[in-house]
Amino acid sequence: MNPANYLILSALLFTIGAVGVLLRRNAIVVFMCVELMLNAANLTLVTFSRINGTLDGQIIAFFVMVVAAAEVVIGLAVILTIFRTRRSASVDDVNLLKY
Amino acid sequence: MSTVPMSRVPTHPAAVPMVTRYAMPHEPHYASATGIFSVMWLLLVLPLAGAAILLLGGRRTNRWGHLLATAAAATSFVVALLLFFALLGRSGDDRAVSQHLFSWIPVNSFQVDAGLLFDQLSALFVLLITGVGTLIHVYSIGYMAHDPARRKFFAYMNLFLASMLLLVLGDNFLVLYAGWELVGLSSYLLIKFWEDRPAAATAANKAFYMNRVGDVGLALAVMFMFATVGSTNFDTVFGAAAAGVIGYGTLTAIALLLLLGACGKSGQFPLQAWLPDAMEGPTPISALIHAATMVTAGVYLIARANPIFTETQAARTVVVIIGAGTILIGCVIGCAYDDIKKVLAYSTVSQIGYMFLAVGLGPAGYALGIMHLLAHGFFKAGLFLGAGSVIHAMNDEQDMRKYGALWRLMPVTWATFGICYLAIIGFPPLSGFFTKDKIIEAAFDKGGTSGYLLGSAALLGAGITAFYMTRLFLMTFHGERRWSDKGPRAVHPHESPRVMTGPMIPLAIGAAVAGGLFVLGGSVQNWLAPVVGESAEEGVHTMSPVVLTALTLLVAAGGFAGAYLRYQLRPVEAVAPPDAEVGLVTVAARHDLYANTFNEAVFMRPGQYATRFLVWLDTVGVDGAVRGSAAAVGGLSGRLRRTQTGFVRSYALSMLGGAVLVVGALYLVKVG
Amino acid sequence: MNAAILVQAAGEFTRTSGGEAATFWVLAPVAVLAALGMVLARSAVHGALLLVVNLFCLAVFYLLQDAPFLGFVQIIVYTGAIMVLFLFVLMLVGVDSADSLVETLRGQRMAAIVLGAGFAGLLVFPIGGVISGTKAAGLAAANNGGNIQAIARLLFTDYVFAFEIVSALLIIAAVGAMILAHRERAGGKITQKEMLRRRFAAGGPVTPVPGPGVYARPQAADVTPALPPASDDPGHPGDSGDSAGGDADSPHPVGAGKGAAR
Amino acid sequence: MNSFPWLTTLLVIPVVAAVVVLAVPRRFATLAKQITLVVTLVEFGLALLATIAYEPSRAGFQFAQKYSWIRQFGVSYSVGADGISLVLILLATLLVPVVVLASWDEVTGPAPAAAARAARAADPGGAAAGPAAGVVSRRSVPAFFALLLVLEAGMVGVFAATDVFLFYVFFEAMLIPMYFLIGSYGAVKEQAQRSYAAVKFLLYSLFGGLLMLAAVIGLYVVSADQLGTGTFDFATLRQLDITPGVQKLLFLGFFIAFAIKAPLFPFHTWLPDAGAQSPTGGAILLVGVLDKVGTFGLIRYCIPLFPKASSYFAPMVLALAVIGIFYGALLAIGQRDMKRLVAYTSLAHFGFIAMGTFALTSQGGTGAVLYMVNHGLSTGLLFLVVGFLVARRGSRDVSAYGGMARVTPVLAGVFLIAGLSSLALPGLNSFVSEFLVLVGTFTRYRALAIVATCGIVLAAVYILYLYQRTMTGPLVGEQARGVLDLSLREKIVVAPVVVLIIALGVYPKPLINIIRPTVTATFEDAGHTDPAPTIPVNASQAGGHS
Repeated sequence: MNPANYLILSALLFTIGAVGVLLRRNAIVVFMCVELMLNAANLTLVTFSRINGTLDGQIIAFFVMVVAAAEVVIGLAVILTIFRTRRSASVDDVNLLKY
Repeated sequence: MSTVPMSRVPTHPAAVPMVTRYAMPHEPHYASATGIFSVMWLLLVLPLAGAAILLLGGRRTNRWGHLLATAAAATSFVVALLLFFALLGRSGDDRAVSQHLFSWIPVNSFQVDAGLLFDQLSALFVLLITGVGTLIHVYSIGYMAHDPARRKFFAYMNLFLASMLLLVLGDNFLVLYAGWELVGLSSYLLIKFWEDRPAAATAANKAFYMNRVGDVGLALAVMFMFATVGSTNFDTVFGAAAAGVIGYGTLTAIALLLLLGACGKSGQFPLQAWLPDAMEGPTPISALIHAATMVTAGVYLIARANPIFTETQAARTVVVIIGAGTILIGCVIGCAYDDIKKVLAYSTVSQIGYMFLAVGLGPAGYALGIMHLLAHGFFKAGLFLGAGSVIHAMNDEQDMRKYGALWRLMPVTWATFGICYLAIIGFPPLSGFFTKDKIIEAAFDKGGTSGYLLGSAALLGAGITAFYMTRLFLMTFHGERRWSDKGPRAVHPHESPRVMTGPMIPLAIGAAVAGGLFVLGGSVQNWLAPVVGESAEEGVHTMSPVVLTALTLLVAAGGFAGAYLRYQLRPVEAVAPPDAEVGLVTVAARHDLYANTFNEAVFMRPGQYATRFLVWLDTVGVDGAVRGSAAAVGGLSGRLRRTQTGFVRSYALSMLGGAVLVVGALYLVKVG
Repeated sequence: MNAAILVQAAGEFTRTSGGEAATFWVLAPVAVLAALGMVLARSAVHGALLLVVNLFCLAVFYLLQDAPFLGFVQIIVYTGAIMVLFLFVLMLVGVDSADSLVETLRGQRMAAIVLGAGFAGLLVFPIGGVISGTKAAGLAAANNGGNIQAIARLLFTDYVFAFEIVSALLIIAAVGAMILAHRERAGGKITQKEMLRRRFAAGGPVTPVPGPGVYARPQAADVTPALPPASDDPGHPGDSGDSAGGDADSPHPVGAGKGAAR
Repeated sequence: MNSFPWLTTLLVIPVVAAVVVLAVPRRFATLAKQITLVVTLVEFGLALLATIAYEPSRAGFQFAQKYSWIRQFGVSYSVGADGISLVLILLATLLVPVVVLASWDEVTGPAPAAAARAARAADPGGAAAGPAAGVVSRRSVPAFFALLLVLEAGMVGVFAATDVFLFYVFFEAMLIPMYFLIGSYGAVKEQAQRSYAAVKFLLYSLFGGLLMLAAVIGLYVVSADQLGTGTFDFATLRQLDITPGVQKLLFLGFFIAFAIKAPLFPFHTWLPDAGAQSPTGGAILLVGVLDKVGTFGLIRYCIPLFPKASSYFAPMVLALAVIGIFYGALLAIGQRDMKRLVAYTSLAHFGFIAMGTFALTSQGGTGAVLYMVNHGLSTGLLFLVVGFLVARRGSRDVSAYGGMARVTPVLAGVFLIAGLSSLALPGLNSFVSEFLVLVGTFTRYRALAIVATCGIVLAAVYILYLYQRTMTGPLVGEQARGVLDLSLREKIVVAPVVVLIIALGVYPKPLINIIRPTVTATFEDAGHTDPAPTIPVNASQAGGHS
């Protein structure tokens, strides 16, 4: 099967994730969309790994997963902290840093 | 435009002397200074050192400063005499000695040396300057005895002498120009000597400005010379001019620019307005600078540059027109003033007009102009010193209408002043008679309508001169006394101390006999011939000299008679009649023929408006553009700032936009 | 070992091209739909579950593409650990707070969709055009001796520094999360005694409040026992001593609002 | 002698000294001053020795040193001196000790006794002087002198650099100390205007500098195209054959930077602000030396690097220069603030310098370089004297003065000498240079030179009008009676400058001999030869038309 299909799929998923980040206000959902984008990227990495016949893509995808895990941990902690102080998980409510 | 590679120009100018290869009618040949002439530089350095010591020495030199300055001037005079006699001892063709001091401005083809030239022309000037200068120094010892800043005064006087000597001794036009401007500086310093008087400061500035206008002309003339012949040395320039290799247009341009310089320095139309104002300076200064020496520098310049003027009829025509015009302007205004120094100042203006007229006549007149200049140096200095003596006696009153009947009280002043007065109106056989008469004669001899016109102007000037000088003399020394030795404005006129009257006597003697000596056997004319060329051929007379002399005397007598009738036989009002009661001409003359009004209206006011406008333009226009663009950037960034809403999703949107652009660009690049 | 057999089985299954295509064409729409659903779902919990579906699909794709290690890590770490973490935080934050989907930023939704479409178009069409004919080199050679072994070999040789750094990163992240989530205690540690004193001093119900749906009665054993009336309020003769002073609503059952609403 | 690293030594000494001075605690301020004075004097002595060691007749850069700096881009630390840069280094190192001595008490205000005297003599604004004195005392003295030293190093570096990139680095580095000198040590009572002036100065200069950077990079690219490897080495870049179109663009990049720096009309509006708000010492170095970097750049970089473009743009530059001469003069006449006035006179002088440079004759060029030195001296002295006046009376407004010559005759005398030098009186230094500029221009652009010559009348007007308003007439202000004349320290400050002004007017040959060969070579290499006299005087040189 043509591996390009995976790439196209991952492009679609990535775009959906990106649009989701732009559309959703719930910080946790935004986060999930980011995860989706990361995974889309991972899919391309794996696909490229297969296309090229080397395992480096998979290794990098693995690293991405680890970093994503770290990111989720920190990100969720941040969301929690914000939620505690502001009683809201909407990213639109956190807009003091402006102008 | 042809070019020469610069590298071919010798690095050391002294190593390769300028060789001029023209067959010239009178090729300048300057012997290098040896023997006694090797001390030529002392002429300059003595007064300069005097000035430096006095200025740097400060209060320590207060007690003996004036003596040192006078001694410096006198020593300089002695040196000048020695050099003069040494010059006499040389043969007629070999009387031009130059001394190369050092290389001043050597830049490739532009080589200017600091060099001095002592020839027949400069010798006469050096003698006049140091001689009259020394006398005036002596006089000032008395005149400035009570001035707290006397030391500075003498320092400036010495500086002036040095500058003036540099002017007449320079062997190229740039050194002459240096002297020219330094003379202007000294004059500025001396005019504003009493600088807490605003009028004095203003007058000094005015003098400097107008002189500067003239200086522009001189500077441009020097540049023209360099651009044309590649040198500013007298010998090269004159050689080229005399050889006729310089185009007529260029030559005329140079001559006219020189003339502009001369007009500025000599107070000739249209730059005459500063000279009367300059009378704000102490009277000895008026005598030294504004009568005897500095203002005659213009005449010197034209006489010095005679090879140029000889070749250009057009420029000479302008010179004579200016000369003749200035004679009349000076005379007419001189009749209207009651301020004794202003009358003398305008008299100076008009007398220098005579000299310009003379030198403008070409080879026929150069020597005549110089002769009149020398005679004028004597009698005008005498007149000013006499005036100073009177002013001194009258508690600094300068209004002649407040004088009267002083002759008994101030006999020496009266006598010396009288001789000088007679000399200026051309009373035979005093000096003015000979020199002025010659000029009038030469003017008529020019021939044609222009000759008649110029001659008539000069003749008329002689008459008016007689009128206003007689008026001055009578109002001052004769008639009723219009002052009081009692009351609040009491004055106690008295003869001046001997240190002041002393210098007046030799000047009076000079005024009396100089003219005769000069003319006798054409001594000055012959002396100057190697420099300014042979005088006019005898014989081509428009009018018989005898008739003309008689005519001149008659006209002068008429002027005298008019003044005598008006100011001796009828009482003089102590207050000048108001403008409404006098004629239009008098009103105009009282206003300097509206020269100041004209200058103010045409130069000063528009200048002020231009200045104000430019200041406005600079702040609002040029700087406004800068600040405007700054404000625009500021405003724009203020707007752009608003896009930072704080909403993460907006930022993410723009990131996506950026990603789209990047991918699009990559795509385009790959495809393209 | 079970895992090894599973890996082998997955490998065998995916070797056949036809099988791979079938799996792909079944799961790809599922993945896309799940992703779309996650973005569009009002409830965050639904979104999270849809994401799990999506991630499962991806895990299968990894397996399909000779990356069994990644595929299982995906399932274990992502769908297992991370998504649980998500749900956990969702519970903390409040499950039933359904997101309002009304857009507040003007033009945001339109711009996002247009840009997204543009971005997808830019990504899809060039890729389709450029690499439509690409043949995969395949990982048979690289995976010789086992995918996990091969990855391990790389990880501990070429990528060992990156590996170490990433592990440090993980630890830092863990510590960071602890610091972020930690709330500084105001004052000293509160002992049990102190806690009890406070509860009584506050004057509220001393026992734990009943769970939702419990219709509390004053007679009930698990309800705050009657206390001496804190006030001489005559308004509640029948409920005397039912509540602490001032708490006028306390006679109603806890969670009564909910019950009443039903 | 020539193997000694003169330029590097001159560069390093002030930097080291700056660090030392900065380390001096504030309560030992006098020590900081003394160190600075000694170091700057040593620096001047070294510069003088270097000048003696310099051989004017030898072509090319002397005392040259070259070490690779950023190898990847062909940037090197390379320094060297030719006639043009040497005299400017000499000027810079001369003015710095003068400035140090002149600024002795400026940062802290005068010593207590003198302060009390000044307070008594001060304007009705004496009330304002009190808090102002408090403001002054918060300024760090060692930092001020350290800034001066850093500035000196920058100035030496910018003139000594023979690597275009290094030149750019120094060009920008000089801005930093100057920015702080204006912003932190400027006019005491005018916080807002001071900051405004400092920022304006910085932004203007940065703008120009960035344009120049672009052109410098452009040069690198061109050299990489032609030579294979890019270089910033000036001597190598001179040999490039750049196409006219590219030359024009690169020329403009350099020219605008230099025109802002110099400044030429219409890029000048930062100068009056900066000049007025600077401390006296800062103003002297700013106008006396820093601005010379602009005019120096014109003759050192614009003409040799872009010969065709400089011929092409010469008429336009000359037009700007002549406009500047009149514009600066007229604006100077219209100013009421003395420091602004002096700044505007500089605009006129920079017009002359630019004119001499772009007349592309050896006289004009030599005159222009000499003018740079002379202008540094004369305007430096003018700023000094104005600074003395302001320090005495606390006002820069001309109308606050009048009749000062009576109470401060020596100050008035020095003022007059400075002014006369500024208006180019023969016998004083500026005359030689101004006349050379004019005569050099005249041989090629006659009409322009004639117009420019008329500017000397305006020069007389602005100087003497200023002198008249401040020094002559009745004394203005009762408290002016108590103003003291120049102190011994101040006399020592002005004395060397006055002596040089007179000496260089009478005998400029030593300087001309250093400058002339370099300028001549610069123009000849760029293909500009002097126009010959229209009438060949010396028959042996050309055929002769007679």
